[in-house]
Amino acid sequence: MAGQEGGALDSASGTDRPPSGSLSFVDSIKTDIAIVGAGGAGLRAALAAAEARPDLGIALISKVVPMRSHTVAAEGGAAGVVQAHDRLEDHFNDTVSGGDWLCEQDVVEFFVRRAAAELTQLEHWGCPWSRQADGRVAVRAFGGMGTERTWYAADKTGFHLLTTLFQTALRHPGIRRFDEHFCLDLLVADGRVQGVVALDLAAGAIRLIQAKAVILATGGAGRVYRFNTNGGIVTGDGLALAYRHRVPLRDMEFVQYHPTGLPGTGVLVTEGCRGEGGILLNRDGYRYLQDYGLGPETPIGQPRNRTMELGPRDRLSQAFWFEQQKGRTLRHPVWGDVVQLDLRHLGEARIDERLPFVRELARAYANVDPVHEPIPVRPAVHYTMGGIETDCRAATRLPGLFAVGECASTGLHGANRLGSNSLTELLVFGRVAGEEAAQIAATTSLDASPALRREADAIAARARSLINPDGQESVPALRDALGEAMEAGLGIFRTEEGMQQTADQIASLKRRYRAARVTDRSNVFNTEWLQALELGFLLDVAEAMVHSALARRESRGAHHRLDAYRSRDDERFLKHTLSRFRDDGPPEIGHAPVTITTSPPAQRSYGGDGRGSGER
Amino acid sequence: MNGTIVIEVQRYRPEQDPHPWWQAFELDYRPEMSVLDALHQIRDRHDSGLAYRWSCRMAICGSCGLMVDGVPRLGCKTFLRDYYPDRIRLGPLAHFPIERDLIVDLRDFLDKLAAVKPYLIRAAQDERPSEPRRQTPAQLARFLPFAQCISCGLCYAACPEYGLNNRFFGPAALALLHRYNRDSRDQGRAERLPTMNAEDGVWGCTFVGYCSQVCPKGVDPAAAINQGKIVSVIDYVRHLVGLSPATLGQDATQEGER
Amino acid sequence: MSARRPYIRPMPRTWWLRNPVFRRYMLREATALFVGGYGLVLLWGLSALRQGEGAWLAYLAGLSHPLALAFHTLALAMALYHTVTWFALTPKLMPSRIGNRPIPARWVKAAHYGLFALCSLVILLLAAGVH
Amino acid sequence: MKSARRSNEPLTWSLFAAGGLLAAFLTPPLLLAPLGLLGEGLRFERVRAFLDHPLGALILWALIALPLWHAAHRLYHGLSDLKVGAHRLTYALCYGFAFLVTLYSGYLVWFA
Repeated sequence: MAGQEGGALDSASGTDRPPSGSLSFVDSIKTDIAIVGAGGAGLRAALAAAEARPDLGIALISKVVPMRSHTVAAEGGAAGVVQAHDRLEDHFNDTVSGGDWLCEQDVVEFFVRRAAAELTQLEHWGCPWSRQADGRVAVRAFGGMGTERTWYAADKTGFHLLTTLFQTALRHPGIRRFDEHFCLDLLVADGRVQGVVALDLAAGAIRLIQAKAVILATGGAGRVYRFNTNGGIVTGDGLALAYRHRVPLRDMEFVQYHPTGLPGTGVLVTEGCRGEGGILLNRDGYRYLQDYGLGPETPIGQPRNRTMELGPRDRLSQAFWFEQQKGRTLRHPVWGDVVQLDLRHLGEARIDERLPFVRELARAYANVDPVHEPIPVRPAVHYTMGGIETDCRAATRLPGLFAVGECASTGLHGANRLGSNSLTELLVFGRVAGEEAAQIAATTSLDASPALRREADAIAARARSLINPDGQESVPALRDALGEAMEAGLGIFRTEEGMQQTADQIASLKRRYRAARVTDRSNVFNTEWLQALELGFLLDVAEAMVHSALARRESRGAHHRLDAYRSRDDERFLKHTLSRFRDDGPPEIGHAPVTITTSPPAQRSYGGDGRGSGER
Repeated sequence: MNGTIVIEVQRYRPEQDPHPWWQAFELDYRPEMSVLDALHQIRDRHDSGLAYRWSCRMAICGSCGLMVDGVPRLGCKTFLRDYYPDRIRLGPLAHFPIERDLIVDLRDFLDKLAAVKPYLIRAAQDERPSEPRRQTPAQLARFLPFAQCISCGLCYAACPEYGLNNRFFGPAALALLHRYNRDSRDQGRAERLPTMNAEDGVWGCTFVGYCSQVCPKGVDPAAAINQGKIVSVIDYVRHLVGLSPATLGQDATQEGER
Repeated sequence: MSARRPYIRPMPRTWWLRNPVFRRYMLREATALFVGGYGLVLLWGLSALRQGEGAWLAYLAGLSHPLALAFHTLALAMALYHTVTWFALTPKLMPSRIGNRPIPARWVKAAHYGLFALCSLVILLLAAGVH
Repeated sequence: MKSARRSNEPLTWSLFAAGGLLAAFLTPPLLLAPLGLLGEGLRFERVRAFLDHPLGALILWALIALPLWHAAHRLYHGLSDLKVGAHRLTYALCYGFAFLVTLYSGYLVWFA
């Protein structure tokens, strides 16, 4: 590949040496910016940094090949105001009310202003956005949005977005990829982050990657639950990495259930289905959403924004739960309780044009062709609304450390994320993080600190100590028990008692984890060890979630309680939850104020009560 | 209906085994189980050391490619019911070096994807960078099928020409090249021509066509490559008569905007 | 430091025997021997034609020899396989569209077979002596 | 992937493709003709007259030479697939033979 830019983004293979039989060796690399996670957010940050300062060294560290990152599975689209009749303040209001007023309103304002520009940038980089007949970008309706403003690439928006970012990143020689490198820990010294320590999964080598700034972009933690739409890699790594260094996690109690996952597998069926006019039916063929404040019923094939099937995800998932309680869901022998997502009235041509992937998935994983039959669906854990607390510039409280994407809590989503805001989020804040990190890299110098080297050795040894063939506890069993505990106590509806039980179970699982059995001592792709490391991260994140939830004695957005705290309590809880890690015992829970600029808390209303936010 | 099924898995542990070998596992069978589910069951209940890649389990991340009875397939989209009650043999993707068990070294493949300049190349700065460019649905349709590649590597495992000569750029990389050449927004065809024209570019292909059969996303790399041969022939003739290839970039644009 | 020791599988000469797709591919490639072989038969005929009527008649007689007939029968089967595979691949090579809609591959294929029938008819009529 | 040297295959491939196309349409009926259908059409004078017409001559030349290029191409790649012989040698033999047949049949058609 002589003379081609393509060769620049090579994976780190040049340092391979003959086997030494020991993992404690630490290989050291110096760079300007280290980015952990190479999904949409990490890649966007890398691109922004490389464009701002082409001379910078950027280490792009991912535990998988970037194209495997879970951004790839996003289907529906990315929100950004582009239609002439749409307004930024409508997008703002939809987002803030969708988040049940727990959003940082200055952040939302910043976000809606930059959204369309970022999506346009993607267009200029080659993203195959779906188009209108005249060649302009098409937009579709999405839940909780008052107007059609969701840009989409059929129903593979995340895939195309990730592909475009990845391939564009190949142009930049400054971006050096560390594929299949698992980040074990952050290096923190002198009150600031100094780099990361990563395990090269293929070579079995541990590398110290010293950097002036570190950006965490590792995605969410959906895998703390058993039934979820997330890939196996979504294990909350970045959340735990920051958390263990006492960086607070914010609003972790808010976990989004997507109302339409395929039963059995949890495979995602996009909200775009409902945006295109799909309807939800209970066992009687009745559109039950009208019973839950989302009506009046709209005519089939004429979806109305913020009404019925286009309500927000928290409301739709809650409605499913009530239907289930009333015995009005369908009971499937293998899958359990389901409702039906009916697309048949859209017709084959439209389904094939707008929702081809959904058709493929429904056929493969539910044995149903949506052209001829309704798709069985049920809510599945989908998105971690909370995350590493950052400001509007993606910076965390730890100097030099940034967080972006699903692992971050910029404050954009509040208590409930609107579908199609998160793909845009990772572009808007990925860029900000990259630019900010580039700034820092310009004004900071790396010192050769032997202390860092010693710290890296200690990290390697700690990780290595997990390998314990004599352990009594099975890692898969602990993982499954965690998933079940989270579903039991921290599902769509919660009670004090249930949450406390889950908290106790997690504490017990954390104790048992210390005796986890890892028998494989080998170095090359030791996936047994990797799973155990990931489980450690999952347990810490789950603990933050349940204790944050216990502390929120109200119901808001995705956090709904069935005990004495069934309604929103702005007086006591119009504030963020901050969860701080403690070595010995549950996290310390604190609170932080919510930034309100122009939209004071109000009644959240959809359907006939809400109309479109633009009509208010 | 729910019995057991025997799955044979090819194992190779580089620190222990001189060669790959086969190991059989008897698993609980359920008709909805995928090959990936079977691998999970083996790892969780029988042998925690079994190594394989996976993530999305919905046929979009491209991690879990492997050989199922000698055929390249995605583990998450292959179902045991299509084989039951026969035993199934699972091996690592053909033609790639085996790292361990079902994990292969894909670096050569990934390097090739990067080498075809898979990004929009423009002759000049865009006049209106703050506005999306127009592209009609027809223009979109010209390249969209070739933009569906999930880089799973199945087509390389299906391609004997790559197996015989790994300098050949191979199906996915050349399909990706074709995808950008056919994009109405791209003007970089001339820059990609040397890759196509090379001995190991489109001319490394003998149109076996198996790549297109195994592609889980319907990309049809064989069509892409063989359409590329025609482009390369035209460029060859132009080269012989002394025409500059630089003008081809514009041709591509005009063609796209017809 | 690396513990990697990637195992590279050999590609035996018999790789194509393992998969029916590859066996059909090799058969397709082998049709070329007969297509080319028939070219040589024609070359022989051309040379006979140039040598005069006697040589030409000998050539025609040679074609009636059982061995020649056997070759022709086998070659015909192979040539038909060549035709079938060739027509199957051609639509991929030339994706055509009418306006925004691609022409379905089976139309292209059907057109090929139509033309093939026409060619066959013309040749057979010519061979039978029709003007 | 170190060098992107231009391949000369466009030349041989074009001849291969032309031969393949011709063979796909014409070889089966041509093969049928001698199989019991040796009719009036193959009378010496008639065929000779066909050859004497420039167009007929061209057709005959193409019918002989192009399928040989087609065969040479597939044979060369097939031998590579079977890992038989050195590439340069098989290349020279396959395409060299097609070239010689092209020359000889051309001579017979136009100059003999």
